[in-house]
Parts: sequence; structure tokens; C-alpha cells
Amino acid sequence: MTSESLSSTRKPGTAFGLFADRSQIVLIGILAALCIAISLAAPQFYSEANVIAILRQCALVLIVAAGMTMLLICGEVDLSVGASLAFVGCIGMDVINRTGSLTLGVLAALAFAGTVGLFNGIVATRLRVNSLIGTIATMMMLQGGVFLYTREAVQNHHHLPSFTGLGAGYIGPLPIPVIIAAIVFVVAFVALRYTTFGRYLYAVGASENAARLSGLRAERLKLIAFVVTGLLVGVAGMILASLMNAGQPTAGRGFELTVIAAVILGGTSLSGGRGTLIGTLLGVLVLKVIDNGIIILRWNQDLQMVVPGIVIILATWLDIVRRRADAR
Amino acid sequence: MPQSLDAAHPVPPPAPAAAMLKALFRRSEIPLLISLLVVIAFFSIASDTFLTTRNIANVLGQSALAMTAGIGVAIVFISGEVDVSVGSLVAAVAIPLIVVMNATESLFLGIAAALALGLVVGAVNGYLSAYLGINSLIVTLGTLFILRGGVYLYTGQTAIPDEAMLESFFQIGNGRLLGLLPYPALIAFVLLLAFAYVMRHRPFGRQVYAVGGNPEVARLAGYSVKRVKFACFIISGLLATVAGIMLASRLGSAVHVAGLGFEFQVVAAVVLGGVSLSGGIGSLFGMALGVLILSFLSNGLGMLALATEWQLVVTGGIIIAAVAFDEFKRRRI
Amino acid sequence: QNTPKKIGYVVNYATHEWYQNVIKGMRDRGQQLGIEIEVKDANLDVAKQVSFAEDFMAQGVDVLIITPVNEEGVAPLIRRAKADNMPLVLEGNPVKGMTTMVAICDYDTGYHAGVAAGKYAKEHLGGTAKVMNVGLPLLSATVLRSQGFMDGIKTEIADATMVHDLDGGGNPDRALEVSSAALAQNADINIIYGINDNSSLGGLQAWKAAGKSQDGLLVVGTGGEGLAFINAMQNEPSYKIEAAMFPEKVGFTAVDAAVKVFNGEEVPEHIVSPTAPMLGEDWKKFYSVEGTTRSVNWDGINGVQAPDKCMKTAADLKQ
Amino acid sequence: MHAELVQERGGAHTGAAIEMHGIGKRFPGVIALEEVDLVLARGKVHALMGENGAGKSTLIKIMAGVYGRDAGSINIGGREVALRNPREALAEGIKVVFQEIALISEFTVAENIFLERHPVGRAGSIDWKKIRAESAALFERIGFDVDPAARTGDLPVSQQQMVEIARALAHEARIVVMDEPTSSLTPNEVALLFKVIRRLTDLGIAVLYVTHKLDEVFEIADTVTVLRDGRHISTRPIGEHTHDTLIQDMIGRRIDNLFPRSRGHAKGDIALSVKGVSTDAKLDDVSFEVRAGEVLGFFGLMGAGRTELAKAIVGFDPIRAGTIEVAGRPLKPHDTRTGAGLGIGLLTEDRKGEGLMLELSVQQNMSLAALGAFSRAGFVDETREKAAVQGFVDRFRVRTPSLNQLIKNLSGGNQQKVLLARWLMRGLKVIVVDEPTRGIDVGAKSEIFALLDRLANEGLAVVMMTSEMPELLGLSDRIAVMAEGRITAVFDRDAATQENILNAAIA
Ligand SMILES: Nc1ncnc2c1ncn2[C@@H]1O[C@H](COP(=O)(O)OP(=O)(O)OP(=O)(O)O)[C@@H](O)[C@H]1O
Ligand SMILES: Nc1ncnc2c1ncn2[C@@H]1O[C@H](COP(=O)(O)OP(=O)(O)OP(=O)(O)O)[C@@H](O)[C@H]1O
Ligand SMILES: [Mg+2]
Ligand SMILES: [Mg+2]
Repeated sequence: MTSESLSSTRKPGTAFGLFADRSQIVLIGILAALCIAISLAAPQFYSEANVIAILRQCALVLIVAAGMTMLLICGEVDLSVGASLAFVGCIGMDVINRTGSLTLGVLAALAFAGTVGLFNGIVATRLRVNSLIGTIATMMMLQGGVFLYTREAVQNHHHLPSFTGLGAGYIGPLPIPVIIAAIVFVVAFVALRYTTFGRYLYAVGASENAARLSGLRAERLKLIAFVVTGLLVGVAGMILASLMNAGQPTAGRGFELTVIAAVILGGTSLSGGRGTLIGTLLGVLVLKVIDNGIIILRWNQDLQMVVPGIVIILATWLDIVRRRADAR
Repeated sequence: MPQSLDAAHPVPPPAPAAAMLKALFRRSEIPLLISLLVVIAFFSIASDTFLTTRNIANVLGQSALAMTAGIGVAIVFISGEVDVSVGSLVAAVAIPLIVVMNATESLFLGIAAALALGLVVGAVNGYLSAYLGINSLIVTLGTLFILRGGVYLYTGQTAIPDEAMLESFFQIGNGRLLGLLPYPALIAFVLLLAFAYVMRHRPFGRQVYAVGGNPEVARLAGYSVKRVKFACFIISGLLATVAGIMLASRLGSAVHVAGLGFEFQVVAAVVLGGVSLSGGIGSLFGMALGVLILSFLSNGLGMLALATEWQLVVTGGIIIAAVAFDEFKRRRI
Repeated sequence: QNTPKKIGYVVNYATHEWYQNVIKGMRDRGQQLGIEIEVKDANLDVAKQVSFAEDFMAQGVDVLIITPVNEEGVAPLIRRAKADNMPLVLEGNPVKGMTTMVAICDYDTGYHAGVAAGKYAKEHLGGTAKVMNVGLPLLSATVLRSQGFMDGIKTEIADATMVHDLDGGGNPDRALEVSSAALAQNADINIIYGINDNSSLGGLQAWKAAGKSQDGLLVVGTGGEGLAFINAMQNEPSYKIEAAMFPEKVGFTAVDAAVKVFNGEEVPEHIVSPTAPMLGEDWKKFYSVEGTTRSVNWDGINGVQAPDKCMKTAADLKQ
Repeated sequence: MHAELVQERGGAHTGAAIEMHGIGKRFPGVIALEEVDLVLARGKVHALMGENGAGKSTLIKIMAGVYGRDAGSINIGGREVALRNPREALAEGIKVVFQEIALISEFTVAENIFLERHPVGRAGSIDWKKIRAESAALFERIGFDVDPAARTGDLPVSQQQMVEIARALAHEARIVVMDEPTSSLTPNEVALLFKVIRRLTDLGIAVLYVTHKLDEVFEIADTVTVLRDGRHISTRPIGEHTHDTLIQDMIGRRIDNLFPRSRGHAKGDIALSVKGVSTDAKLDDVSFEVRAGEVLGFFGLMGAGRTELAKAIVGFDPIRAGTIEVAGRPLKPHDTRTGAGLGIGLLTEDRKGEGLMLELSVQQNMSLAALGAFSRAGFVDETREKAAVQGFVDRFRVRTPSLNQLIKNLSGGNQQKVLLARWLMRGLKVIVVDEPTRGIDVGAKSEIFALLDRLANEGLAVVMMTSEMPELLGLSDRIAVMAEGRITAVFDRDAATQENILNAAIA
């Protein structure tokens, strides 16, 4: 039994079973081990300030990773999210500066990011350009485009408190980005797990031909996944702009790799048809805890590249070992 | 087979011209070749400094790094796996190269040390992917990070200069055959021909295609799928090392930031060259054309003194157009 | 005196504002002298940098100016340029075998900002200096700035300490992220130093996101190339010092040096371009802003005295 | 090659080529084989039969070194052999033609023939000339007409199957195993295959032959072994069997009427109307109508264009000209969703490529097309879904340990049942079935026929593409014959005979 998609090995009834299946055990183990080890070495790790800092970082990645999970499940990928993230912030900020309206700014950001997603989707499904290379190309165009749009960071001239709140505000004890990420996560989780849309995404990723022959519009489904990912980049981009209090054209470098690393660390297959959002959540947490832990422990920051590299390989290998043991 | 039949059956008659044309057009190299010629023609008209022997020779030399590493990456792709670790590997191998050369004043030992590191990295990638069955994108993304972090840790984020100053080492990346053709171009070209021959005419090459085309079938045909894939990763590691050595010679040092984003360049060229990510499809010549298209684009756009941002936009657009064109041709014919 | 017709500039990172302004300075000076300036951008890729320099030599420019992505990585290039009789001016950092280099003194820039910060801390922060350095170990220039800053501040406050020494990647988002973690680890700091404006602003945003008041905080940025620092100095109560590096002046000087090298004139090995810490409203001496365009006040900048020699250079880091 | 080989290895054309005893194999949740014995004699054809999921392919894969065995021993020429991997099996001279086509589709036919070992010439380079020449010679010898230089993936399934068979002959073999080799062959090719098999046995090679087609067994086999539920049921000379005893052994009960002729499906309104459909590739002005409750059979030789027609009329492939109407409403070409919405669906002949989602479960595979029916406001009601899937699993007797089993772990016949259920669960007005019983055992076959028959009686229009005469004549109300992309004749069931159908197909 190797299925880890959807309902397969989930044990119904138990609370644990509702949220994770066995394929996540390895990640949960790693996450717990990391947290305990870092906490023992440096108690600041579980201070409120740090937990919030970690969660805020996770929020940004998770929002985009939710879309990326859907994309990978239906067999596509989007490498332009980092470049788009920077562009979105500049546009959103610019529009708020001009109109003085947060709503219009966010709408403009979403419209732009959604259009980027649509473009990627059209290139992948209509022009049939492999999305790996197609979105590398989009990434280049956005990187160039953002500097055509603005040479320098778009400053906050409007001083809207609601805008600052987007990134730095709280509702109760929870930072607003974390709440937004939680909402995105729950909606995406439910969509993937309980709706026909989610089931269709898995089907398209597992076999596009079979899905088409069964009356699904495979290309449209992929297009939707691209647009959803784009829109989520729009959300994350606005939060980032708020956190930085500027639209930064140089932001988002390497963000796409972080997102993809988190998603595949979470067990989503690159070849499509397999993956879960819970896995993605755990992947994001593991990566960001490592990142944070290295600073908290005052280790050499160069290890922020080495340790995640090792953990990604190790976690995947442990998962293979677990599955083999399960099959016996 | 009974001997009696052997003599009676020569090679089947050649296909009629129309069918041959069709077969030719199905080869993904043709649209690529057209794209390359269009790029070259365009810049020749648009810039009067583009179509000079010196410039063309330069571009061939500049494309040599991506082409050399691209051979290995393409072979790994054809075997049905991916290797994105080359970006960090080209930087990492320069360290043993320079360190050993500085210590021993021997180019030979330096190269041997670099190749040893490339071999080890290739073997680790191959072992984890082929034998432990870990997804190769994960493995090589992991080694990409680990190697880069390792380079930074080892060098303390500075470059290590070449103190031995061997003329032979300088010549590898900077010398020119007859004062014209850069040695890197020559090295890349020879490697390209050699590996194209291997992929087409040696059993190993065909095993790589078979393993990537359908691993299950390959296994049933008695191949050791794992061993073939393992070998592909080693080849990729060694070729990235050769690229790293040429780069180190051009830079005269082991530069910690060398090769940042190189993996993107190579993967883009390989995929542009028609090598399928799902394995079993593509040719090294296609890959080479992909590299040349991107190199001539970069050079030509530079000649036109186009701002970076426009260069990025135009290059991105052309990549999409070229792949879409290829895809369109493939579906039509 | 002859003027070259065409100067080729291989810049390491043209999309960065600092280099945008360097290029602007070059173009302005080029226009005055009737020289065409052509720019190719290595975009932080060492290999591409070598390629572009090759392309320029093939194209036949009269002088080459290079800002190395990494100073070791252009040594062979200099050798080849010499073999080709191509006059060459470096911008940024010194390289073995070069003729001349135009550069600011990174260490000095940090140092003087450090001295200013020390004075400010004595006056407004009760004489303590606990620094969070949002640095970038990747580049020797930025390492020098951080070192200079700490050495400078110590001349005023002897027991100044560096509480956090961070790698903020020079990016705003990364700087924000690592600063957040560092502040969670230990928030007992009162000075944020950033090796560029992205870094200082990232650090400041992390401070604000942690819900802390800017009373008793000093933020020091470096560069002064865009509008970001002006905006910050006007709106953020803690953003008081900016180490200006006058990129336009660097470009201007580089073209002058190129003309001299072209004519085979004697030039010093290091032509220093001035820098100066700007406190409060000082920036108005050098720049005027209208809407989103910033223009240079050449009189102000030309009035800044450059030292003949740097206190410390990248070569000193290696010892 | 074979002749010398066999002579050199001892000449005698009799005796055991391989002996397997007490073979056991279990998969998670399934006992695929238990205490199975099989002895193959040299120069004889041994048939292996059994229901879908009986364990035939598993037994073969153990012989081929694909699966390890949990119990039992294997002897070849008196030596016990391990057969740990395909290479060892090949070295023992065991050549297998697998049920699922095992060719590299990107390679030429000739290269596939020599896939196991490329002949090399000087300096270790592959001798391409020899590869081409020898495959051409081989094809000539067995009378198989295909261009060795063609790309394998471009060939129709049946020709690929022939290539696969030819491949087993290209090398020195002592035992040739064929797992349902004829499931996609035309009658001509089957005849060809039998000639080849006789040649092999003449050379003293042992042949193991797996099929669901009883007639073939009686024609070619010397001995028959029957498996049921992973157990050995019987091994007898073919002379001791009749159709009935074989079926009895296989499924443990009798089947009286394989192709039910519940007469005269009541015809209703026009359910599907195809007018002047042409495609770029092959179809040329195809028109026909099917009424509700009618079964229209399509016959044609290989490459006649039936599969292409099937894919075009459900909206899978684009068309160049023509209209398609389902129950009077136009179908948007090249859009399967409107097709499915109008109530037309296709059971594909290419299970792996177009039917199955290999990495997903039985449940997910089966409910895919009908998912909308189990959902409210976009949310899937998994309880209802599960109940429906379970219903079909029971009705079709799909052998699977659970609904969560990955479909790739099911036997071929069981996979086919799942795919058929996928459409029946949704409920259609018109179902197009392309080779619906390919790889299906007699029991299931008659079930599927009874089912199609009943569905037609309930008003479903059935378009059936089949290469099997008994099927065609047994179920169709009308028979359309295709050749070269056009319909060359349409017969009423009573007017149709094997002769006039074949004549129209050759036209
Ligand atoms: N890899 C596997 N994992 C789990 N179960 C398997 C696997 N392969 C086969 N099985 C199961 O073993 C049993 C025997 O399957 P097998 O393929 O041998 O049947 P078969 O007799 O060849 O049937 P068919 O006539 O349909 O081809 C089936 O129940 C099948 O589901
Ligand atoms: N030249 C070719 N290139 C690609 N595919 C081909 C080619 N010729 C035939 N095919 C494929 O082979 C199959 C031939 O089927 P077609 O519809 O022509 O005949 P059919 O009557 O269904 O025959 P069959 O019994 O083989 O299914 C189709 O799937 C078609 O796509
Ligand atoms: Mg079978
Ligand atoms: Mg067919």
C-alpha cells in the first residue's frame, strides 16, 4: 500500500487521522525533534516574539505553497512566483499611493498576479510549453519588467494604517498574515480534499488523457490552478509589501525555490497526481524552523543552505523507508 | 537466424523522399536550427559588430560552459532523472582545483582533485537517486544547497586566488586555437561529439534512452536501471567539473559566487533543446542548439546595447516562442 | 588631448539603484565630453561578466570600465586586456595587475558613519551602543563597511558591542526575515546598521513588526542612492544617519579616469571617490527631490573632500 | 540460430524445459499464488488459463524474474535456479511476451527487436546495419509486414504486439512465454502467430501460452493448466477437455450462453447522429445513426479507423468537418465535457495510456466520470461514492483487496471492469466501447455482454468497435464495416455473415 493521496491510508475516527496520514509521520517527527532540540539549546526559540516571527515567515510561504501544491498535483509547476511577488508589491503600493485606497491597491495587485497566472496557464495549456521552462521564461520577463515599471522601491506615501496592519497587525494574539494564511490553507485543504475540483486536479495530474476522456476539461483545470497560484502570490506580495513598508523590485529572490522545496518536502509528487496540503504545511514549518533556529542558535548563517539541503534528502529517504516497511 | 535468410535480405530500401522529409521534420533539431539561424540573421542585420569572426568565436567560447555541463544534464534528463546541482558544483570543484594547484604547482594534480570532487558528488547524487530511490530533483536540489553552503563555509565567503599562476591553467579557459577559436569551445565541441556518439552508437547510450523511455521495459530487457542512472549522474558530475575547471581558468580563481543560477541556464537550454523532462526523448545536438540560441541571444542583445530589463523580457519571450513553435511543429507533422 | 569615442562599461548589477546612478554619472560626463557610453550588465554572474568584457573587446571599444562581480574573478581578464592593448579602468575593488581603479572607500564610509552614530548615541541613547549589523558577508565591500562602522563607533563609545552579525543577503525581504529572528533571540539592541538601504530598512521593519517603539533606537543606512532613505529619514523617527556614497560622482570620476588612461597619462592606482555621512536634513545639500525624480546637486557633491587613500581595503581583509 | 542452439544443447526435443513447484506469492492484502505447480515440456505448447486475477501474469512474472517468489522452487535442465531479476531469466533462455506491451515507443521497431542486446561491431559500436537487416529478415521469415525503421510508438497496438512477439524470437530462447498475445491481434495475425509458434515447437522450444480465448487453446495447445484464485486447479492434455470442462475448471460453474441473444432490442429515438465526419488523419466523410436501445457494431481490419472514429465522436479528438449530435443536441467537437454532458462516453482500447490513472485507487478511478453525481455544491459525498463503487465492484466481481488498492496492482481484466464501471456509474445515452472485452476472461466477458445487452434493452445506445466476430455477430443489431477511414457497408444483423463482412472490410 503506497497510496498517500486522499483517503487511502487515512484512519478515520481519530483526531490524528483527520489531519494527517502516515506519510506525514516522518515530517512530524522531524519537526518535533527540531523544535525540541532548538528549544533545549536556546529557550528564546519558543518565546512569543520568535514564534510569531516564525509564523509570519511561514505565512508568506504557505500562502503561495498552497497554490503550488495544487499546481504540482495537476502536473505543472510555476517558477515565476518569486519574481511575481516583487512585482505585485510594487504595483499594489503604487496604486495605493495614487488612489489612497487599500482596496483598490489590493485589487490591482490581485488582478496583476492573477493575470500572470493566467499567462502562465495559457502558455502551458494552449501553447503546450512545458511549464518548467515556460515559467522560467515568465520569471525572466517579470524580473526585467519590474525594473521597467520602477527603478526603485515604491515608497509608502499614503501612510494608511490599514495597509501597515496587513503585514504587521494583529487580531487578538494572532498576526494578520497568519490568519490570512490559515484561511487560505483551510480553503485550499477543503477544496483539494472534499470537492470535485480537488479530485479532478488529482485525476488530471495522474493521467491527463484519462481525465479528458472522462469528460474533464483538463486544460481548464490546469489553467485554474495557475490562476489560483497567481492570485495567492498577489496576496503574499501585498503582505510582504506591507511588512517592508515599500514595494521592492528586488524582493523575492529565490522565493520560488523555497516554496517548491517546501511542497516537495511535504511529499507532493512532481509527476502529478499525488500530494497533500498537510504535507505542504509541515514542509513549510520544517524549513522555516531550520532557518530561524540557525539564527537563534547563532550558528554560521551559511548553514541555512546546508541544513535544509540535508533535511530535504533525509526526510524523503525516511519516507521511502517507512513506506517499504508499511508494505510488509 | 538461419544463414540461408541472411544473405537474401539486404537493408530495406530507403524511404521515399516525402517520407524522409517528414522524418526529418519530426526531429526536434530542425525547428531549433531554424530558430538559431533566425536569431543569427536578425542580429547580423541589426548590429554591424555581431557577425564578425571574432565575435562568433567569442560566443562559441562563452557557450562552452553551459554546453559542457548541458551534455551531462541532458543525459541525466534522458535517463528520466534531473540534475540541478550543477550550478553549485561548478563553483565547488574550483576549490580543490585551486587549492591543490596553489599547494603543488601542478595543473594535473589540481584537475585530478577537481575531478575527484565531481565524481564524488555525481556518485552521491546517483546513489541517493538511483539506489535509494529518492526523487532526483529533491536530491540534487539538496546538493545544490549543500554544496553552495559548503563553498561559503569553506571559503568564508571570499574567492581563493590562483597563486600558482600556471600558464597552462590560464590557457584552458583563455587560450585560443590559432588565436581564434577559444579552447573551451574546442573542448565542449569534442565532448559533444564524443557523447553524441555514445548516445547514438554505444549500447550504453541506447540503454540510457531505454531506461528513460520506459524503465519497466528496460528492466524486463535485462538492463540494470539503477546502474545506468547511477552512471548518468557520474557523467553529469564529471562534465560539470570540466565546466567548472574552464570557468575557474577564466576567472583565475575559485570564486564563491560563481555559477549562481547556472542550473537555471542549463536546464532552460536543455529543455529548449527538446530534451524531455519525462525521459527518453531528446538529443545532445538539440541541447547544443538550445545553448547556442541562448548564448547568441545574450550576445546579440548586448550588441544592440539593450538594457538588461529588456534583455530579460525579450529572452523570456523568445524562449516561450521557440518552445511553442517546436511543440506546434511536433503536433502538426 | 584626445577623447575616446566609445567607452564600454561592464557593470556587475545594473538593475541596482546604486549602479543606475553610477551609469547616470558616466552618461552625464560622457555627454559633456562627447563620448558614447555603452553598458553591459553581468547581473551578478561572474562568468557573464568575463563574456561581456570579451564582447566589448571584439566590438572594439576604446576604453573598458569594469565593476567586478568578484575582484579575484577578473584577474585573467585584466591580463587579456593588457595583451590586447585595451585600456582598462576598474570600479569598486582593486585587482592584481590593474592600472587604475576608481572607488569609494567602503571601510572609511562605514567608519565615518560609525563615528557619527557614536556621537549620536552619546547624545541621545545614553552612551550605550548595542549594534545589530544587517550585513552581507558575500562581498568584501560590504564586509568592510560593517567593520568600519564598528571601528568608527568605538572611537566614541569604547564598549560598543555587536550583538548580532547577520547575513541579510542585501535583500529587503531576507533582511527582514533574519532580523526578525535575531530580534526574537535577543532584542537588547539600540542601533541597527545596514550595509545598504535594503538592509537597514529590512532591519527597521523587523523592529517595527515586533511591535517595538522607535524611541531609543538609531538606524544607520548606507548608500543613499535612491528615494527610500529620504522617505525613511522623513517618516521614521529612528532613521537618522545615512552614509552617502555619491554613485553619480563615481561614474563621473570613472569617465575622467578612462580618458586619462586612454591618453596614456600617469594615473594613481586608486582614485578615491568621496563619501560622507548625512545626518538629519543633510541630504538636501546633495540632492533635490521633485515627485519621484531625484537630481544631483553637483556643487554640493564636488564640495566633499575625498581622502587620498583608504584606511583599509579588501586586501587588508585577507590578512 | 535456434536450430543450432537447440541441437548443441542436447538435441532431444522432449523432456521438461522448466519445472516450477509449490510456487507462492503474496501481495499486501492479496494471495496471488499458492502452491502452484507448472511443468513445461520441450517442443510443446502449454496453455495457462484462468479468470481475471487468477494469478497467470504473476506466475509468468516470477518466471521472468520480475517478481521474487515467496515459496517454491524452479528447476531448469535439472538445476535449481534463483531467477532474481530479468537478466537472470533471460540468461536462462526465458523470453516473455508480456500482457502489457513492453517496448520503447521512441525506438525504431528494429531497435526494439534487439533491445536486450544490441549487436556491436568493431570497437564496440552498435552495428545498426545488422540490426536493420536482421529484423527485416526476421519479419520476412515470419511473414510480418512492417517497416523495421518505423517508430514503434506510431504503430497501432496490434502491430506493436506483433513486434513484441517477433522480439521473443530474435534471440536464443529455450522457453517462450506469451501472456495474452492475441488480445489485440487481427485474425490474420493470429494465424501468423500460430505458424510462428509451431515453428518454435519444432525447434524444441517450450511455449507457455496464456489466453482467454478458448478456441485458440483448442487449436494450438498440447496441455492446459488452469488456475483459480491463485491455486492450481488442473493440468490435462487438451484432448481431455471440452469447452464446457475448461470453463468449469476456470470459473467453477457452467456458462450456457456466452453471447446472449436476447432478441430484438426495442429501438427508440435517434440517440447518436454522425454526419460527414472527417479528420485530418484518417476519417473520410463518416455518417451513421444509432437509436436508443440499439447496438451498432463496427468491424474493420487493423487501421481501418474505428479507434479514430470512436475518439472523434466522443469529442476527444478534433475533427475537420462534419457534425455529431447526441439525442438531437450538437456535440461541440474536441470537447469531452460537453460530450459527457450530453451523455456519450468512450471505453478506450488503450487502457494504460487513456483509461487508467495508475497511481490512484480503484475508487478514484471508478468514480471519476460520475463524481458530479455524488456531489452537492461541489462537495463530494464520499459515503455515497463509496457505496456506488462497492456496488459495481461486487456486481462485476472486481478482484481487489479494497477500494483503496492502487489500480495498477489489479490484473488487466479487473482494470477493464473498473473502466467500464466508470461510465455505467455515470449513466449515459450512448456508450462507445472500443475492444471492450480485450483481456477479459470468459466469465466476465459473458457478464459484460449480458450487461451491454441489458443496458441496450433499457434504452442505451451502444456503439461497439470490435475485432471479434462472435462478439460482433452476437450482440450487434446492425453492423457497420469500415475500411480506410470510410464506412463501406452496413448490414442488418440478419443479413450479416462472416463472408460479406470480411469482403466489405477488404474493399
Ligand atoms: N504488484 C501487485 N501488487 C498488489 N497486488 C497485485 C500486484 N500484481 C498483481 N496483484 C494481484 O494479484 C492477483 C493476480 O493477478 P494477475 O495479474 O496474476 O492475474 P491474471 O491471472 O494475469 O489476470 P488477467 O487475466 O486479468 O490478466 C490479482 O488479484 C491482482 O490484483
Ligand atoms: N502513422 C500513425 N501515427 C500515429 N498513430 C497511428 C498511425 N497509424 C495508426 N495509428 C494509431 O493506431 C491506431 C489505429 O487505429 P485506427 O483507428 O486507425 O484503426 P482500428 O480500426 O481501430 O484498428 P485497431 O484494431 O488497430 O484498433 C489508432 O490509435 C491510431 O491513432
Ligand atoms: Mg494477466
Ligand atoms: Mg482500434
